[in-house]
Amino acid sequence: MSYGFLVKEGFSGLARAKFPSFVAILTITISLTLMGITYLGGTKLVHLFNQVRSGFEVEVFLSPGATEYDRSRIEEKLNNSELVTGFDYISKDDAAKRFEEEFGENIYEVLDANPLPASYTVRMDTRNFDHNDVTLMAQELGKMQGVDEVQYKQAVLRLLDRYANAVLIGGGIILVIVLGASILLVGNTIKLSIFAKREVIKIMRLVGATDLFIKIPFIIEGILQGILGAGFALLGLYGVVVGTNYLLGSFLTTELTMDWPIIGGVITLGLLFGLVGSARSIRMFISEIRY
Amino acid sequence: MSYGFLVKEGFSGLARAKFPSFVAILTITISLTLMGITYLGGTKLVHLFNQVRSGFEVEVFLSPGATEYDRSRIEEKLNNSELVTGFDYISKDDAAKRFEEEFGENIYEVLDANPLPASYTVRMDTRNFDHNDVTLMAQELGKMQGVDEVQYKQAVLRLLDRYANAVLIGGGIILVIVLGASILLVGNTIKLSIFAKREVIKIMRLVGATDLFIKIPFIIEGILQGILGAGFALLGLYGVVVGTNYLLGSFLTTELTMDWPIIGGVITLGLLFGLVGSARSIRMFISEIRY
Amino acid sequence: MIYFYNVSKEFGRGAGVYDLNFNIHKGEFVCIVGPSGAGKSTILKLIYMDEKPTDGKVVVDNFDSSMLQKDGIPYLRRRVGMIFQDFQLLRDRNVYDNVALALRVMRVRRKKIKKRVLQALNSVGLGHRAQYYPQELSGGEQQRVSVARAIVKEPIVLLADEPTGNLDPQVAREILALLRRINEQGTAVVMATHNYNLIKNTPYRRIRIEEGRVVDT
Amino acid sequence: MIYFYNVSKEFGRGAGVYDLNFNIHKGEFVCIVGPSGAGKSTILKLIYMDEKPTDGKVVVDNFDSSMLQKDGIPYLRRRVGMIFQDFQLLRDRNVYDNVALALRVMRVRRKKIKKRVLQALNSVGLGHRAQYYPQELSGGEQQRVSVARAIVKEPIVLLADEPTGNLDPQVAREILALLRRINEQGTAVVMATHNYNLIKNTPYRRIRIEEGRVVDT
Ligand SMILES: Nc1ncnc2c1ncn2[C@@H]1O[C@H](COP(=O)(O)OP(=O)(O)OP(=O)(O)O)[C@@H](O)[C@H]1O
Ligand SMILES: Nc1ncnc2c1ncn2[C@@H]1O[C@H](COP(=O)(O)OP(=O)(O)OP(=O)(O)O)[C@@H](O)[C@H]1O
Ligand SMILES: [Mg+2]
Ligand SMILES: [Mg+2]
Repeated sequence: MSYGFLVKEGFSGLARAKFPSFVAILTITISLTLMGITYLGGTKLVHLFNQVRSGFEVEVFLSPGATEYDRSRIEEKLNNSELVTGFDYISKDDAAKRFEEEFGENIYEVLDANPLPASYTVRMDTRNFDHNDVTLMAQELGKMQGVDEVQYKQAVLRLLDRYANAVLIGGGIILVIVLGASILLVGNTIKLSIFAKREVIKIMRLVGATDLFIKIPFIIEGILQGILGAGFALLGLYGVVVGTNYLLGSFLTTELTMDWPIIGGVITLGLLFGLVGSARSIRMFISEIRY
Repeated sequence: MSYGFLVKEGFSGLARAKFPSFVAILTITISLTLMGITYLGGTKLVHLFNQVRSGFEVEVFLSPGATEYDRSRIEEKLNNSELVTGFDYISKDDAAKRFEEEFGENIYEVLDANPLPASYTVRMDTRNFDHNDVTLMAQELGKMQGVDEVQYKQAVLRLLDRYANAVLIGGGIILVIVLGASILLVGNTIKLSIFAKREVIKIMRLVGATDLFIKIPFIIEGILQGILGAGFALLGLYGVVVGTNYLLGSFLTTELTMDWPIIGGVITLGLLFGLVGSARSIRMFISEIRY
Repeated sequence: MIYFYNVSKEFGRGAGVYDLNFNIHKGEFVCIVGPSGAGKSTILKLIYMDEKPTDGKVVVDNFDSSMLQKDGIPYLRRRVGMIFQDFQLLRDRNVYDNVALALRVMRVRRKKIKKRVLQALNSVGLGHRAQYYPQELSGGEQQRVSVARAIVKEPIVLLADEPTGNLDPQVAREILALLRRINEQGTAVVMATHNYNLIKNTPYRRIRIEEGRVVDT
Repeated sequence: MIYFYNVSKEFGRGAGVYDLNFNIHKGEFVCIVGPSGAGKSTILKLIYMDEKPTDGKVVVDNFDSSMLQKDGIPYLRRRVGMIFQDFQLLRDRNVYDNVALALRVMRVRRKKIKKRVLQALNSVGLGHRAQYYPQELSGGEQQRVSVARAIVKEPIVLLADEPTGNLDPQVAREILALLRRINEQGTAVVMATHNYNLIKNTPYRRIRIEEGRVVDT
């Protein structure tokens, strides 16, 4: 049977209507690239926030007279807290070593005794907590036997806390807008590229083609446009990634990367755009063109 | 003469080729909306950064024995610094009042004497300086006669410093990408909507129309599309502004607003898109279609 | 095989065809004649259901215009060959593919398609133009492509709308002879024409239309 | 007024016209005859410079194909009326606007346009179809719109490509009479046709084309 013909029609549709196809592919490329950028930027920002929020450090300085028992009570408390993901004990000697590393001078040579207190560096995962939880924890620790002082960057914490949600919601809004805009644009450009061929549909009908027969090549063409668009979008995104890393590499702690989720996502979306866009458009037009 | 006819042709072109015109207008609308959002978001972010950076506060605590002379030396230094945009002197009494405001207790009732030190709250404009300048200034102040301690949020400062440029460059990249994508999309969609009428151009030529006569209605149509697109984009942006304020109002210190620059910018860009897009497209096509 | 029962088709602004009643039998050859704008093309359009009657009904084979759903129309059109007054060729493919399309929509096998298309093109004298695109052909050549596409599917009825309007008398006679041969093989032919000279010596039934009404049958 | 000097137009794949040499004088009425695919339309296209000769040159009025730049062509076409074999009507505007376009491109005044367009439509018997769109017209009616558009600009030459191919003998004779009247007012007419019957009793000069060559003039 002539299924081969339908597939060939789909391919040659691309070649025949070069310009409308080109515009459809371009639109898919641009839409997917913009969405990819939104996604990359958004995840990067969320990642940065989470990095800071999950590794939030609180320093618990011990008083000179802290006993083993005090320390075991403190560690017990740290172990039992949901907030705390880990902690390190920094003894007076460790602190002295760090001092030497940082300032290049042995503290024992400067002073007779070591005035640096022992401390705990506590890492807290603040992603699911707000700054009040941290403050509470810090206060509780501060009141414990053997604790001299608790230090943490309260300002940073409050800032993070405040904007983390804003970034998430804002990112979500932008993603929805870009997705919506893409769907509208791609759908309508594919429609326009089919519109340019309504003469073909009319004549096909006159010679006895069923609607299915007419539709299939358009859908195959749409899928091809989607795949090509996705391919170009991946190239574009790769360019953006390389460019951004080059320009912003010195500011950011981690580089942008093209990971598999984004590659898979772009290809899947491209396919969907092409398939759904062409299927919907052709269905719409075919019912408008007279039998 | 029939200049009126050409203008009428431009208007009726919109009505005749409803669907291609609709897609062109939609594309302009979406492009302008995305650019507007990028601009709004970008300026908002820059604004936020600048707000923080220009109002960066450093607290200079005076030692109990600071003399009038010490203070005048300190104030002289502050006045002479390019970094400093202003400062307030907070006397021991002012500090006590603040304590009462914040903690609800009169310090004189809690303690016999007022242990709170006098201080300067110094506002620095860090926009054109990096954190080393602030650190240097703080160190210099710290070493001055009568100064006990200088406190400031070094972490926040370093953070701002690091990301301010990243935000500017990143925003610039995104704006360029969105602008480039918009020009490509709008240009090609207008081309496609003219492409759908190449038959008209051919027949116009056969009956003796000059190229100028053929072009003018298309350009008028393009301008109309641009204006309509800009109008819808403004509506869309207004929706985004209202929606964002509603969703994010609690996180942000200032609301998004539709100010005149953005309204003017959208209308100007819409006009330019329509004018340049249609003029370029028709010029391209007219040379492709045979005489 | 084709039945018109009280058929009217009004086009809003006065023009149209009115109260048509006639039958065309299997294997018959009928000429529809009448002046420009009389309604000849409209009658043919009613047969291949491009237009639906505003009144009455048209029955073709076992397709009834008053019952037929949209998705039944393609099956009717596969049995009816149509030569259009304005050719209706696809500009984006060559002569061979234009003619082959009529068979491809019926899912005829590839090899068979090739044989039959070339045969049809040769019978209208266009074997040498298979690779041309419609816009590279003369008016008469385009008209003959339209003829080839109509006959290639071996229809049970052939509708020919002014099939010789763009042809010189020599080629026109050849095309008429071709239609006659097809008719002799059992295909009914309905031809709309104003070329009285061409048909004046033929014995075929004539249906005469004037201002949308049958005046002589 | 029209001069063909050793004109050839080859279409790559063999077809075309070769080595044409003839003149058509002011106010003359010339018929170009010949079988389908001979090259009649190509000759007309060479006159209104839709095709450029691959060899030799065509001179019309004072427009010379070997010298004429693209932006000169519109001015030539304003002086030449063209009736196209495939009508070339704009589907997106009605009959009135289709005909008026020929005057609008010349920036004729609005009032004058109205008068002349209605006059032209009446002379082809289509005054009552002014508000119709091309796709609402019969084949013959569309052809007559094409005629109206060609004569409305009062050209110095009228090129008519098969102007009666879709018309019944009665209307065809009327159109021929119209062309004759226009010719009598001093307009040269060049008509490509295969309708020997129509012209056999006319005294006009005939140029006979076969396979791209003039065989009789
Ligand atoms: N879609 C339509 N809308 C309005 N009027 C129409 C439509 N189609 C045809 N008509 C009118 O119906 C009449 C008959 O048209 P039809 O095409 O059947 O004529 P015809 O006999 O084929 O003429 P010709 O020999 O010129 O082709 C014409 O006057 C035409 O204007
Ligand atoms: N653009 C083109 N490319 C290739 N061949 C062409 C082109 N235009 C015309 N031809 C060929 O040139 C020949 C002459 O064409 P033309 O249209 O002049 O014929 P004609 O005499 O008008 O025929 P008819 O009476 O059928 O209209 C034809 O065989 C045609 O196929
Ligand atoms: Mg007809
Ligand atoms: Mg011809």
